[in-house]
Amino acid sequence: MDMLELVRLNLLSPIILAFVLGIVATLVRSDLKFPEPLYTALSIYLLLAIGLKGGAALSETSLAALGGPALATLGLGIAVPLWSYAIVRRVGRMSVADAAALAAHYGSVSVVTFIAALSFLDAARIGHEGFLPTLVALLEVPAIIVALLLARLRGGAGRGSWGTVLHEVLAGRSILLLLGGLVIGAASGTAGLARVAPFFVAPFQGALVLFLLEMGMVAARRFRDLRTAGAFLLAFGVGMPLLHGVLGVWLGSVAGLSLGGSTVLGVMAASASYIAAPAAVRIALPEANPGYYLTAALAITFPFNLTVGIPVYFAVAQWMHAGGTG
Amino acid sequence: MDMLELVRLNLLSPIILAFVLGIVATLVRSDLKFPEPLYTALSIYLLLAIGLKGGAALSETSLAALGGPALATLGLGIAVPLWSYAIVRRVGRMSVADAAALAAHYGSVSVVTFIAALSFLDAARIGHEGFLPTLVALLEVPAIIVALLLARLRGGAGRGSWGTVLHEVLAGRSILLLLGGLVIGAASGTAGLARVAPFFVAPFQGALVLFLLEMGMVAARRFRDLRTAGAFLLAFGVGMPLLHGVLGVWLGSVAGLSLGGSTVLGVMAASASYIAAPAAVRIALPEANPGYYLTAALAITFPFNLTVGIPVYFAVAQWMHAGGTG
Amino acid sequence: MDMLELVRLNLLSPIILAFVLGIVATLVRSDLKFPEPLYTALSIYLLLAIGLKGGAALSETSLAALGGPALATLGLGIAVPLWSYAIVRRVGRMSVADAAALAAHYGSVSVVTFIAALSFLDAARIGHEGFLPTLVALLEVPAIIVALLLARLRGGAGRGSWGTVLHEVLAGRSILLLLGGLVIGAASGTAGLARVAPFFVAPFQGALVLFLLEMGMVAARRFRDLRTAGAFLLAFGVGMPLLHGVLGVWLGSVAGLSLGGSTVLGVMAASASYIAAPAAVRIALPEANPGYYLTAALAITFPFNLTVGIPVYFAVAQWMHAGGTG
Amino acid sequence: MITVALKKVTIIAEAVLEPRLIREIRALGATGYTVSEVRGEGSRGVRASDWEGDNVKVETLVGAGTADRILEHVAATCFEHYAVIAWVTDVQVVRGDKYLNPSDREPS
Amino acid sequence: MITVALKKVTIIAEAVLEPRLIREIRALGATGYTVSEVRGEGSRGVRASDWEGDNVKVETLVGAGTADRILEHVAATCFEHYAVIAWVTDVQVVRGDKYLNPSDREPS
Amino acid sequence: MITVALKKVTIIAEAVLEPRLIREIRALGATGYTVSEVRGEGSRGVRASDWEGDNVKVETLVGAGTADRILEHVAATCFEHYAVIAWVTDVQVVRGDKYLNPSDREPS
Ligand SMILES: Nc1ncnc2c1ncn2[C@@H]1O[C@H](COP(=O)(O)O)[C@@H](O)[C@H]1O
Ligand SMILES: Nc1ncnc2c1ncn2[C@@H]1O[C@H](COP(=O)(O)O)[C@@H](O)[C@H]1O
Ligand SMILES: Nc1ncnc2c1ncn2[C@@H]1O[C@H](COP(=O)(O)O)[C@@H](O)[C@H]1O
Ligand code: NA
Ligand code: NA
Ligand code: NA
Repeated sequence: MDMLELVRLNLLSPIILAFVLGIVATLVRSDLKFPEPLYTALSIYLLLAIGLKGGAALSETSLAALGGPALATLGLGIAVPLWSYAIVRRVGRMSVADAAALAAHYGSVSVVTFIAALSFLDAARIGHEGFLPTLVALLEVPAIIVALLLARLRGGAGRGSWGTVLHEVLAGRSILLLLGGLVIGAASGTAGLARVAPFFVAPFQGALVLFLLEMGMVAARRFRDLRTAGAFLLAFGVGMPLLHGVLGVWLGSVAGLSLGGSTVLGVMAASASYIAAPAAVRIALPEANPGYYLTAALAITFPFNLTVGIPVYFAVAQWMHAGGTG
Repeated sequence: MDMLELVRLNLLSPIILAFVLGIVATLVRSDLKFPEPLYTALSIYLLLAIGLKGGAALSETSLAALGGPALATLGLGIAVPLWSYAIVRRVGRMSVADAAALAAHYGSVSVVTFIAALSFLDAARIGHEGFLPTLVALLEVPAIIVALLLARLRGGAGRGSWGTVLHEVLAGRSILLLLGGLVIGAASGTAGLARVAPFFVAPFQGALVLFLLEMGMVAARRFRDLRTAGAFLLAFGVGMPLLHGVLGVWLGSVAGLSLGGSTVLGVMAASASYIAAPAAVRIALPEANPGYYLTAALAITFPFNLTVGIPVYFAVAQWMHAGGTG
Repeated sequence: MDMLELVRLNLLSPIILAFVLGIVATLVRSDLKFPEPLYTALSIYLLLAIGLKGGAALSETSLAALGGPALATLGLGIAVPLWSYAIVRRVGRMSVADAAALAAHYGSVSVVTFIAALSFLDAARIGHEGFLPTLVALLEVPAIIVALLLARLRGGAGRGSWGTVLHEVLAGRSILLLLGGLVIGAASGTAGLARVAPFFVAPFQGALVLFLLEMGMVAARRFRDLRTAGAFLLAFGVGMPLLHGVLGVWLGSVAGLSLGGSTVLGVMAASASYIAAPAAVRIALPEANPGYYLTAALAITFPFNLTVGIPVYFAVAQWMHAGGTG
Repeated sequence: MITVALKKVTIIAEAVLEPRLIREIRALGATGYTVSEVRGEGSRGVRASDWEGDNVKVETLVGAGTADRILEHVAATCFEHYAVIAWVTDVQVVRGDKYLNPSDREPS
Repeated sequence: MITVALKKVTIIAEAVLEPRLIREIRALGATGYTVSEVRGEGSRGVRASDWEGDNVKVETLVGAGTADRILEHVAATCFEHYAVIAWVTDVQVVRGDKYLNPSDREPS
Repeated sequence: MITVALKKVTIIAEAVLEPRLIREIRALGATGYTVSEVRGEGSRGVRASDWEGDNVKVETLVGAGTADRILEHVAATCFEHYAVIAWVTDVQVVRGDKYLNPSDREPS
C-alpha cells in the first residue's frame, strides 16, 4: 500500500471519523455532552482491556524476547525528556517549569494513541507482538520523573514532596489499571482471557469509537488556545512526534520488534501523555502553564498522530524493514 | 400471523416487558433509579448505533432507491404539523403555543419507537430497507420548524431568535449523533461497520432493554399528569398515531418501500418526538405547557405505539401489500 | 481436583484477581475512583441479567423440580436469622439492635457471591440447575423480616412503621430487578433471551470483573473498621458462612439439587447480604451500628466466601454427592 | 430589586434519609426543596452504606418559623443515630412570599 | 484575613435554561460563575423535560449592583414560564475585588 | 431552636487540589467537610485538565478563628497558580459546638 492509501485507510476508519465528529460537535456548539462518568468508565475499560490482553500475551512470551524492546523503551523514557527540555528552553525560550512540563508529556505516552495504532495495524492486517502493552506501562512513568527532577535541579519546581509526586505517578489510575490488567491477564492466562473476551476484546473497537468521539470534543475545546500558543508550540507539537516516531521505529527494529511492533514503538515515542503527565505536573509544577502543555499534547500532537502520524510511522517502519508487506 | 398473535409476539418481547417493568417500578415507588449518565450514555449509544448501521447500508444503496421514500418522509414532516395544529386549535380549543407545541412533537419522530419497530420486524423475520435511519434524520427536524413558524405567524411565540432556535434543532445531540453516525457508517462502509459490530450491532437489543426500562419509569412518572390532561389530549394521543400510522404505511407503499419499510414509515409518522422537540419547544415556546405536550407524547402516544400501534401498522401494511407474508 | 487445586483455580480467575486489584488500589491510596453511576449501572445490569437467565430457564422447568429446593431455601431464610440472633446476643453479648441487624444480613443473600459461585462452576465445567436465581429471590427477603420482627419483639427497634419497612424490602431495587428479570425471562422464553444474549449473557463475566474491582475498593475501605470490630465479629464473619455453607449444601442435596446446585445453595446460605439488608436495617434499626454489620458482611464474609468459601463448599458438595466429578 | 428575607435551611445527611427528610420538611411547611449529591466526612467514622451515593444535601427556602420547626424536628429525630448536619442561612429571595406558608406570614 | 463583602446570587432553574442564564449573567457583569446539577420540587408540578438532568444551580459572586441587575433580569424574563427560584446571600470573599466589575466599584 | 453561629468556608477549586485541600483544612482545625462536583468559568481561560471532573466545591463549617486560618492558607498557597475562589458565609448551626475545635472556643 502506498502512503496515500494508508492515510485514507486510517482516516476512514470509524474511530478517526468519530474523533472528527467530536470536533464538529464542539465547533457547531452542539448540546451533545459526554457525562463525566461515561468518560471515566470508558477509560477504566480501555486501560483494563489493554492490560488484560497484554498480560495474557505475556504469559506466553519468553522474558528473553521482552528484554531488548523493554530496554529500548526505558531508554526512550529517559532520553526523550532530556532533549525535549533542552529544545523548549533554548529554541522556545520558555520557563524552566514550562519546559519540564512539556518534557514530561512528550517523554511519556498516550494510551489512546497506542490503541489507535493497534487498531490501524489490525485494519491493515499487520501482526504485532502481544506484549506491547507492557512497554506502554514501562514508558509511562520514567519521563515524568526525569522531567520533574530536571525542574528541581534548575530551581523551577515549586511544591510537593517527592513522596507525594511519586505516589501520584505510581498509584495513578492509568498505571494501576494497566499494570493491574497485565498481572491479571498474566496470572489467569489465555484461558482466563477467553472467559472475559466477549466483554474486553470483541467490543473493544466499538467502545473506542465512543471514547474518541469524546476525545474529539475535548481536543476541540482546546483549539481556541491554539491562537495564544504561538508558532513554536505548533512546530514543537508536530516536529517532536515526527522525530520521536522515526527514532522509536528505528529502535524497535534494532531491538528485534516486528514490522507492527516497531510501528507501535514509534507511535508510543511520538505520542504525548495527557492523563498521567498532566495530573502529576499540575501538582508538582503548578507554575507551568496548562495552556501550553495540555494544548500541545491534546490539540496538536494527539490529532496529528491520530490522523497523519500513525500511517507515516508505519511507512517508515515498512521502509526500514526493507519492503515488509508493502 | 393474525392480529392477536402479532400483538402477543410484540407484548412478550423483552423490550416491551422491560418497559412494563419500568412502569411497575414507578407505580410501586421502588427505589430503583437510573443514574442520569447511564440514560445519556444509552441514548448516545442507540443514536450512534442506528446511524452507523443506516450509514453502512446507505453506502450500498443507489440514490434512486432513496428518492421516493425521502420525498414521502419530507412531505409527512411538513404536512403533519399543519393539520395537527389545526386540530388542536379547532377541536381541542387550546392556545396557539400549545397547538404549535403539539404539532412539533407529532410531526417529528421518536427514535426509540422507530428502533422498537425494527426490533419487532426482526422478531417476526420481516426484512426492511437498510437506509431507513436516513429517513428518521429527515423526519426529525422539518416539523419542528414548521410548527414554530406557525406559532410566530399566529403571534404565539414568545422568545428566542430564529438563529438560536434553528441552532438548537440542527445542532441538537440527537440529529448530530444520527447524522454523524450515518456519515461515519457511509464513509467506512460495511467493512468499517464489521469492526465495531460486536459493540454497536450485536448487543443492541440488550441495551434497548435497559433503555426501555428507564423509559417505562419516565413515562409512568407522567401518568399522574394524565388526570389533568383531559379527554381531548387522550383522544389526540391515540387518534393521531393511528391516522398518521396508516398514512405513513400507505405513503411508504406508494413510494416503493417493502412491507417492512412501509411498516416502519408508518411507525415513524405515528410516533411523537420526545427528545428533539421538547428541547426546542421549551426554548422557543416557553408559554406552551409541557404538561400537555410531554404528557401526550410520553405517557400516551409512546406506550400506545410501543404496545398496540406497531403490530397494528404492520397489519395494515400486510393488508396493503396484499397478503405480504401473512 | 483436590482442594488446593480448586482454591488455586478460583484465586487465579479474572474476577477474583480484579477484586484483589481493587483492594490494592485502596491500600496504595490510588486516585482510581469508580463513578457512582457506573457502579449503579453495573449492578442494574448484573441483577437483570441474572434474572433474565433464570427466568428463561424457569420457562423450561417443571414446578415440581422447583418445589423441594424452594422449600429448603425458605427454611434457611427463616431459621438462619433465628440462631444468628441468638449467637450474637449470647456469645457476642451485643445489643438487640446489633444482633438483629447481623441476623438480617447473614440470613439474606449476597447476589454477587452467588454470581461468583456460578462463575466458579462454569470454570470448573460443573453443570447446575438454571432456576437457581429464583432461589436467590426467595432467600433475599424473609430473613430481613424475621430479624426485624425479632428486634421489635425484644424492644430493640426504634423507628419506621411496618409498612415503610416492608415497602423498603419488597420494592427495593435488587428484588425488583431480580424478580422483574425472572418474569421477563420466563415470559419471553429462551427465544427472547437469545435476542438479548449478546448483551446480557456473553459479556457477563467481563462486566463482573469491573464490578468486583469496585467491590474490592469498597471492601478495603472497610478494612480499617476491622480493628474496632473485635474478635467475636471476626470469628462470626468466618464461622457463620462455614456453618451455613455446609448446611446449605446438605439441604440442597437432600432437596434433590445436583452437585452444582447444592454448592450454590451452600454459597447462598453462607453469604451475607450487603445491598437489600443494609438499606432496610439502616431505616428500621437506626440504633444498630453499621460499623458492625456492614464490616462483617463486606470486609470479612464477602472476601472469605469469594476466595476460600466457594471452593470449600464445592468440596463439601463433592464429598456429599459421593465422589461427584472429582 | 425587591426581595423577601427568608431562611435557607441546609441539611446534609446519609442518602438513605432522603425520602424521609423530604416527606417531613414538606409536612412541616416547606413549599419546595432542592437536593444534590455530596460526599464528606465528619466525626462519625462509620458510614451506613457505601452504595447509597454517599450523602445528600437538602436545601429549602422557608420562613423563620418553618425553619425553626424543621431544625427542631431534624435535631430530635435524626441526630442521635444518623450522620446529619443542619444549618440556617439568611437569604434575600426574589418573589420570596410565594415560599412562605400561612404560619410564617402571621407573626411578621 | 482581609475579605471583601460581595453578594452571592443563586439561581435554580430548569437545565434547559443553563446556556441562556450563563450568557446573560456574564453580559450583566458577572466575572465568573459556578454550576452544579441539582433536582427538586416546587410549586410547579410539571417539568419541561425528564431528560435534561433536572435542574441546575448557578452561583455567581458579584457586587451589589450587578446582583440587583441579575435578579431584575431573571425575574423579568424567566419567572413567568419557567421553573426558577433565585436568591442572594451576603458573603465575604478572599481577594474579592477581582470579582467586581467597574460599575460595582464606583458607588462604594 | 438553639443554634450556634459559625462560619461556612466555601472553596471552589480545580479537582486536582481536592486531596490537598481536605488534608490541609483538617490540619487547620476543621472537624469535617462536604464536597460536591461543580463546573464553572472565571478569569482564567485555561484549565488544568479536562478529565479531572472539572471543579470541586469544598464546604466546611468552622469557628471564626479556624475560618480565618483556612482562608489565609488558601490565599497564600493556592491563589497564585491554581483556579480557586474562596468565601465565608455566616450560618447558624444546630448543635454547632461540636464543630468547634478548642482554639475556636477560647476567644469567645
Ligand atoms: N464541619 C463540617 N463542615 C461541613 N460538613 C460537615 C462537617 N461535619 C460533618 N459534615 C458533613 O456531615 C456529614 C455527617 O457528619 P457526621 O455526622 O459528623 O459524621 C459528613 O459526611 C459531612 O458531609
Ligand atoms: N422553597 C424552596 N426551597 C428550595 N428550593 C426550591 C423551593 N421552591 C422551589 N425550589 C427549587 O426550584 C425549582 C423550581 O421551582 P418551582 O418554579 O416552584 O416549580 C424546584 O425544582 C426546586 O429545585
Ligand atoms: N464570580 C464568580 N462567581 C462564582 N464562581 C466563580 C466566579 N469566578 C470564578 N468562579 C469559580 O471559580 C473557578 C476558578 O475561577 P478562576 O480562578 O477565576 O478561573 C471557576 O471555574 C468557577 O467555578
Ligand atoms: Na512519547
Ligand atoms: Na410523527
Ligand atoms: Na445467607
